[in-house]
Amino acid sequence: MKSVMNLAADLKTAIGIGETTGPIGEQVLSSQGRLAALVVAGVLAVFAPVAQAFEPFWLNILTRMLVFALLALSLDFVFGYAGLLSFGHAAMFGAGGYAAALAIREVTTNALVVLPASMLVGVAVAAFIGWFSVRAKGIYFAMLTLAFAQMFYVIVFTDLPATVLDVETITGGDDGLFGIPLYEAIGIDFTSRLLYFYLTLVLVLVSFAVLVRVANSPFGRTMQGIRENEERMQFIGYDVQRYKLLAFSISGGFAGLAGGLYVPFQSVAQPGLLHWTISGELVVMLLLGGMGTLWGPMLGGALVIYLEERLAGFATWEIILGSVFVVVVIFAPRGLAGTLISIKNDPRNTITHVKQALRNYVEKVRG
Amino acid sequence: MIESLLRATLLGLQLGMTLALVAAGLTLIFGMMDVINFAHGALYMFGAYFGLLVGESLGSFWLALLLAPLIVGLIGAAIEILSLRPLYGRNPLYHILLTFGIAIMVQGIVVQIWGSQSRRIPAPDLLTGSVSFGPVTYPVYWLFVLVLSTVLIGTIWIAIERSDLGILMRASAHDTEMVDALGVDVKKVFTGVFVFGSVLAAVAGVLLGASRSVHPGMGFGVIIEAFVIVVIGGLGSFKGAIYAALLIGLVIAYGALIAPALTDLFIFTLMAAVLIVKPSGLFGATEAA
Amino acid sequence: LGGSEDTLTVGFVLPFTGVYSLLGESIVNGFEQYLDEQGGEIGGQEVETISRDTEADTNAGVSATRELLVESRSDVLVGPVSSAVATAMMQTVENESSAIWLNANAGDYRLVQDGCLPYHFRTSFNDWQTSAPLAPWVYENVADNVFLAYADYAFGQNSKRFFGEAFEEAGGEVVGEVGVPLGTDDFSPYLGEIENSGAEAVYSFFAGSDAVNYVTQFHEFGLDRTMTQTGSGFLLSEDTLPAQGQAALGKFSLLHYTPTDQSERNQEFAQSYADTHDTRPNVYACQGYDSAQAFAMAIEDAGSSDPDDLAGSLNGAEIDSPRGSFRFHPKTNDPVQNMYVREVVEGSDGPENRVVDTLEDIDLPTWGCSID
Amino acid sequence: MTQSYTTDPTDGDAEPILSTDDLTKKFGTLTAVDGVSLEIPADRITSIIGPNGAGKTTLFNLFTGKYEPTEGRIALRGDRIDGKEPHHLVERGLVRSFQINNFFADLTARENVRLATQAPYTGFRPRDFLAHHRDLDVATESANRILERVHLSNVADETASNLSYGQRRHLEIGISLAADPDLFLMDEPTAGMSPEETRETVELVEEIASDITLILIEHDMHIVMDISDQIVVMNEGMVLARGTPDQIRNDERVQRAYLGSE
Amino acid sequence: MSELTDVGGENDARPRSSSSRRLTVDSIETYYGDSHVLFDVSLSVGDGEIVALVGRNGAGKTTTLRSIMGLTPAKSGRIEKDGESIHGLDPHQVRKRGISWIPEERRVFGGLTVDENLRLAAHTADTDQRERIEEVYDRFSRLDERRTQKAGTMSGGEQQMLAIARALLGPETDLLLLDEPSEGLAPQIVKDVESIIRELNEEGVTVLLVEQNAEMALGLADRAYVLETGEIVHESSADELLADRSAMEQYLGVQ
Ligand SMILES: Nc1ncnc2c1ncn2[C@@H]1O[C@H](COP(=O)(O)OP(=O)(O)OP(=O)(O)O)[C@@H](O)[C@H]1O
Ligand SMILES: Nc1ncnc2c1ncn2[C@@H]1O[C@H](COP(=O)(O)OP(=O)(O)OP(=O)(O)O)[C@@H](O)[C@H]1O
Ligand SMILES: [Mg+2]
Ligand SMILES: [Mg+2]
Repeated sequence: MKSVMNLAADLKTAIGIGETTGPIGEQVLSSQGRLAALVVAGVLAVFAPVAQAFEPFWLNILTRMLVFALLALSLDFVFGYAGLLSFGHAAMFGAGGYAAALAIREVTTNALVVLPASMLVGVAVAAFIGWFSVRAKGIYFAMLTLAFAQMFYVIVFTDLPATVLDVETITGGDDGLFGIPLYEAIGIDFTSRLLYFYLTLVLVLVSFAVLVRVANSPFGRTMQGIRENEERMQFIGYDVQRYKLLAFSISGGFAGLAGGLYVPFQSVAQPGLLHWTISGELVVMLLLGGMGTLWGPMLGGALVIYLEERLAGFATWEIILGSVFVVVVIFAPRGLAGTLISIKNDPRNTITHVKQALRNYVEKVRG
Repeated sequence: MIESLLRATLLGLQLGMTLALVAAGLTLIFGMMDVINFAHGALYMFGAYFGLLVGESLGSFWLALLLAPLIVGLIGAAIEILSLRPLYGRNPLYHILLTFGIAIMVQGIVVQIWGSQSRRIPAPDLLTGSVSFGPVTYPVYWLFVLVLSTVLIGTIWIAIERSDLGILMRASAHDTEMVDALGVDVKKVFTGVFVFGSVLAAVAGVLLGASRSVHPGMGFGVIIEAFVIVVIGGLGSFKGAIYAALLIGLVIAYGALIAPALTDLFIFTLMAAVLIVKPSGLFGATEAA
Repeated sequence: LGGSEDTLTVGFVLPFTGVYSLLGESIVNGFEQYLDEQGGEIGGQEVETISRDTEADTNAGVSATRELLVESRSDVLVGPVSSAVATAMMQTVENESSAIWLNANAGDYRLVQDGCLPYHFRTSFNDWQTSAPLAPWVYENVADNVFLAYADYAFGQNSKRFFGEAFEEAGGEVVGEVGVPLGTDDFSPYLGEIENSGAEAVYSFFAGSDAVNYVTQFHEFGLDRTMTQTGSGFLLSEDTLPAQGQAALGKFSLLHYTPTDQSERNQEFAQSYADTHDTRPNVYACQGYDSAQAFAMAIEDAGSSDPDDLAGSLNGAEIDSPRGSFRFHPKTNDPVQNMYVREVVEGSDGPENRVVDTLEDIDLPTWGCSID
Repeated sequence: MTQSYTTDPTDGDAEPILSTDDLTKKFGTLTAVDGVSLEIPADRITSIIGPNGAGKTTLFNLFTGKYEPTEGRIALRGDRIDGKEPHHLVERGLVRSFQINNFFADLTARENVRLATQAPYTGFRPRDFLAHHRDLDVATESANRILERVHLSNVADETASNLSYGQRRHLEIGISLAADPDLFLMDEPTAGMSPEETRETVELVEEIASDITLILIEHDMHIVMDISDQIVVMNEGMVLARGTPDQIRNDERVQRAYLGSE
Repeated sequence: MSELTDVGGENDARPRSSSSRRLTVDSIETYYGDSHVLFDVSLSVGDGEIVALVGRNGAGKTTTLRSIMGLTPAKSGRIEKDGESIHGLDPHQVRKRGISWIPEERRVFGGLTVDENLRLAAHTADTDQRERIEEVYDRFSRLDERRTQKAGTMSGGEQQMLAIARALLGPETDLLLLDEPSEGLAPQIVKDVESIIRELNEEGVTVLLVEQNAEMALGLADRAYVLETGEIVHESSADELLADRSAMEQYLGVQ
């Protein structure tokens, strides 16, 4: 029980965040890391027209991967980095998505208007949920966020707003809102798949840069302190609840942005966006990618989407996906990020590490 | 109106007691081992499917009720020893990823073996038909489920309250290492508790598998409800889980009378309200242990 | 990959995992059975099939559709099962305009009303067909008043509305209704409401595990003694009957296909299906089979795989189906077909549907759509 | 029943910085703190002693806002503070230190302290989100000053978990000092320490006390008698006696209840 | 190397013969993860002795006890109880060999009542312990008064009593490992604890006592070891160490 009460506090020891990003005192994302991020973005940008020419479908997968990378990033900022175990991020994602759908339908397709609106709605929903939840700790916080997210889900699914306001439909109920067109902005028409991909890529990159920056700011440092030791931060003089609420809202904004990018791309906003399974899947992406590193979960998000996309044709894909999770958690507990870093730091000993992990496993099972 | 209320109350109690069977294991496993077991729903589903297998191949509901939980208990032991044991002492979040993975796998396995069609365990002839209390007709089998699960829960409750077992569980939740140093083989106890929880979930699976459909979505369907119960009751509290299960059972049953579409909204609002007022659930241990 | 000159590519956009996977598989089985009958070729061209899982999830469905159209360059889409997925697919199919779409199950009438897409052909049914035509029959043969119980989502709501309107139009009375959330396990509170209404009959729309739970509990709570259960065919279909067992006996439902139908065309189809799959075909298999027939007919008639040509050929065309021949409505591309009232009776191996009445010459609404 | 002596240390020129009035805290049926009325003189060291379970820690928890009093009032320089949240109290100059290991084990000593010195300089303005945390020079400078004060300058860049036991205690005190307190509460700062580290800590405590008010809970009588200006003896939630070390040493009831008759 | 001469020098302080040794720890090396904490630590406790293990903070005293209990198993070396190896056993198996551990900070089960704490400890015995529990209550009257109080709400001294009482129940105990029993206790209670340890020893329980309060520990003990950064640097009779002011100052910082 005790350890769940302060899950956040021992994230570091258990997950070895300290080892994946260096001690927490260090910079989130070294200059080397920045370079790597730019290179990845550059490669994607160059690859896109090639994909467009030969395998246009790749653009679809890539765009979806990017959107979920952004969503995983937004969650990692509060969950891995600030230690607030949100199990309700689907609410902000969905709210941003629905906001975009409604705005596009009723107001404008201008991305410069709609996307900020999605973000704002994400912030508002997060602030609402956060207001009631930040006082709870650990798993109870998780459960509160889950509860609120499910309430939003039911509200959208049953189209409660329409019933209350006595209009025919607002959220479209279980069907959702469909036929949502793509954006245009500053004279560019993003209905081309390639341009939409670039739009997404740029926004994901900018979001990443912003969140890395915030993580390294005094605010970010404070959040880390709260993750490590909330009570102590209080007695140092920080208004801990306010910081948590703010971090949660910031994260909600980016989740809302992800929703705003996703819905027009898919052309539908449907209640499933808010369902707890999305939140659950997000947590899986985080753990798989390597919590607290910001970039690891982005990889995790992209990978899970890729796997789902590619394995979906197999009858046994659930078994495969499930086994991947199980194997990762037992043998590579620090996720992709941790594994990549240990390979980078010590490429020659990779085999030894693998053997060691297997031996440890057998030993533990024997007891 | 009275009839509807009576019927809803009966359903709520029955639902509550069967949910309690699922939630009890979940809360005990969490309380002792710090494991947030997403695979618990999968074990419940396995219970139903093995019940189906035994029931159809041996033609006896009673054998199904006996054997399926045993099989699931073995599976539970395998899960605990092979996958959870290497993770103890690590952050409990890993258990979420692990058991989430297991739950997905189990769902895949069930579809592979049994397909995705809805099925039902044949209820025993002895318990078919219905009885009437005044204007209310109620199936005998449902009453049987109510009685049996109440008896089971009651027995377990008494056992936990009376015996050292309950003390042991609460102590392990608090300080596993110390319990070990007092001479208790905590590893065995952990395996035992996990198996026990699996067996209870499987019993619920078999019992309900004969009154509602058995299908591959049932595992994920029950798990959130069970979590809600465990959280409302207070993580790790057996007593809390039982009260909360009854509460949720009644909310579902009465909710169906008032606004069926909003039942989930009621449930989650209830949970949020409880947590806002009592941040560690109705009977949860507060931080000052 | 698909799309090359001398092969035809069929893209299945269907659920292969989750609760609807049986439906997806059956549709594929039906489709492939027809292909086998044709030696794997249509119009002299080889046929390649590609399956993408929709998991009955809208987003997955949209992605799958896009992948089949863009990456696999399918000449025809077959699917989906769920109307929500179909609704979400419309935009993509319209944007790409690269293939015709044989809707092998999704029955929501709004696909016609809102979409009215010339590429969209229903080889299955629409939700009006499986509800409204039953109403006058029930009024004449069963009861003067009914209670409506339905799964509370678009399809269920549409069905109960169509039935209710038609029933009142026929002169009957609707005494009450109750919407039940999808995935409900325990119907007893709703059954109480149904019983208390005192209606002579109930019309219900439930499917899958809901149908199993509803029908068995209807029986267990003794409602059979006082009222007659009727419903759309999915309430009592081949995939739910084994689990419903004795509880299903004596209940009436309406559908466009019944595997036990004695027509020669159907016996042939059913026999050859049973030979390969060891089981009787269900309605989904028939819909898959007819999708293949429709595709073959279009290719042969149009002589190309251009979607506009194919659509032109199919519009108004007639298909010789095991369910009895049907044709695509010239304004909506919905199937104009016979509907069968069936009753569940004890068969050679368990309860089965037996046709008790055939409703012919049903005039379909067009909901303002006018394709031609 | 409180024993007060004519030479009450609060009678002097010092204004009371903290005062309580009939302060009571109940846990269910148990009254942990029972009607305590106290005045803590400014710029002095006050020690609270008493048998285990007397209510000393509970009193601290009331002062620092961890618990709300069941009855009674607490005032800091005349302003009521009961029921205020900890961070408000810190802003008003009241801090507490913790048992060992209540710092940020993976940060360096400097970062640990800077986290605390940065608090008054950060808020919710844009640059608090976008500037680099190391660029907050004021915070770094005052962190360095504090490290100096607690004799940790030479290990400023060591990670806290690598510090020796005594150094950790110093760091812990340094973090609290970073908030620039007027009133500093310390609960058993030398518990479990070896004699040598106890001595170092006591020295540090005395140094700090030069310009702030200190309240100490301590079981080690040598230390208590040595450094306190005032001693408050608690028993069963109540104040049994209050006075200078000499007065307390000679008080019979204190002998009986706490020191054990020799 | 002056420390080493210390160790070898005091022959008369060595335990009498290996057959009467309750506990033998022979050159163990212990790690927490990668960090090496105990270096070649050897010590022994004779039947019926009270042996003190003293040293500065972080010297490794607690770790030594944890290694004996199997909580933090030693990587190498030998640990024997009554001539039989207990190295590599799990803590619960070690407990069944008659070794009881009273940890730093007591670690009573705060959420359980006093009675439940005791019942839990008694639970693993092969024999019926109801009478033993009553005996324990007779000895610790403070606990008797508080049978139904939650242990977490008791004061430090009472919790210490409970921790000792708990160690006496369950499988028969003949070796008690005590870790800083005086920490955080009021002076009077320290005296109570002292006399309990003495009584127990007179009843035949062998004691290995870890203390910061060197004066108390050495006053109680027959022999003493001094641990410094993971190594044994001194071994002698307790009185001798207590009398040797320079050693006291050098090793323990006592002035
Ligand atoms: N959260 C709580 N719930 C219930 N009882 C409590 C709580 N906190 C303290 N108590 C009780 O209040 C009384 C006073 O405890 P407190 O911790 O203040 O004593 P103390 O004087 O600090 O003792 P020690 O010197 O042993 O630390 C004790 O009997 C304790 O058990
Ligand atoms: N769980 C742990 N992980 C890593 N290092 C540890 C752990 N516990 C103790 N250590 C380190 O091992 C060394 C020995 O610690 P130990 O607790 O045995 O000392 P001790 O002599 O009991 O000290 P004290 O008198 O303070 O209790 C110390 O340097 C300590 O920092
Ligand atoms: Mg205290
Ligand atoms: Mg120690």
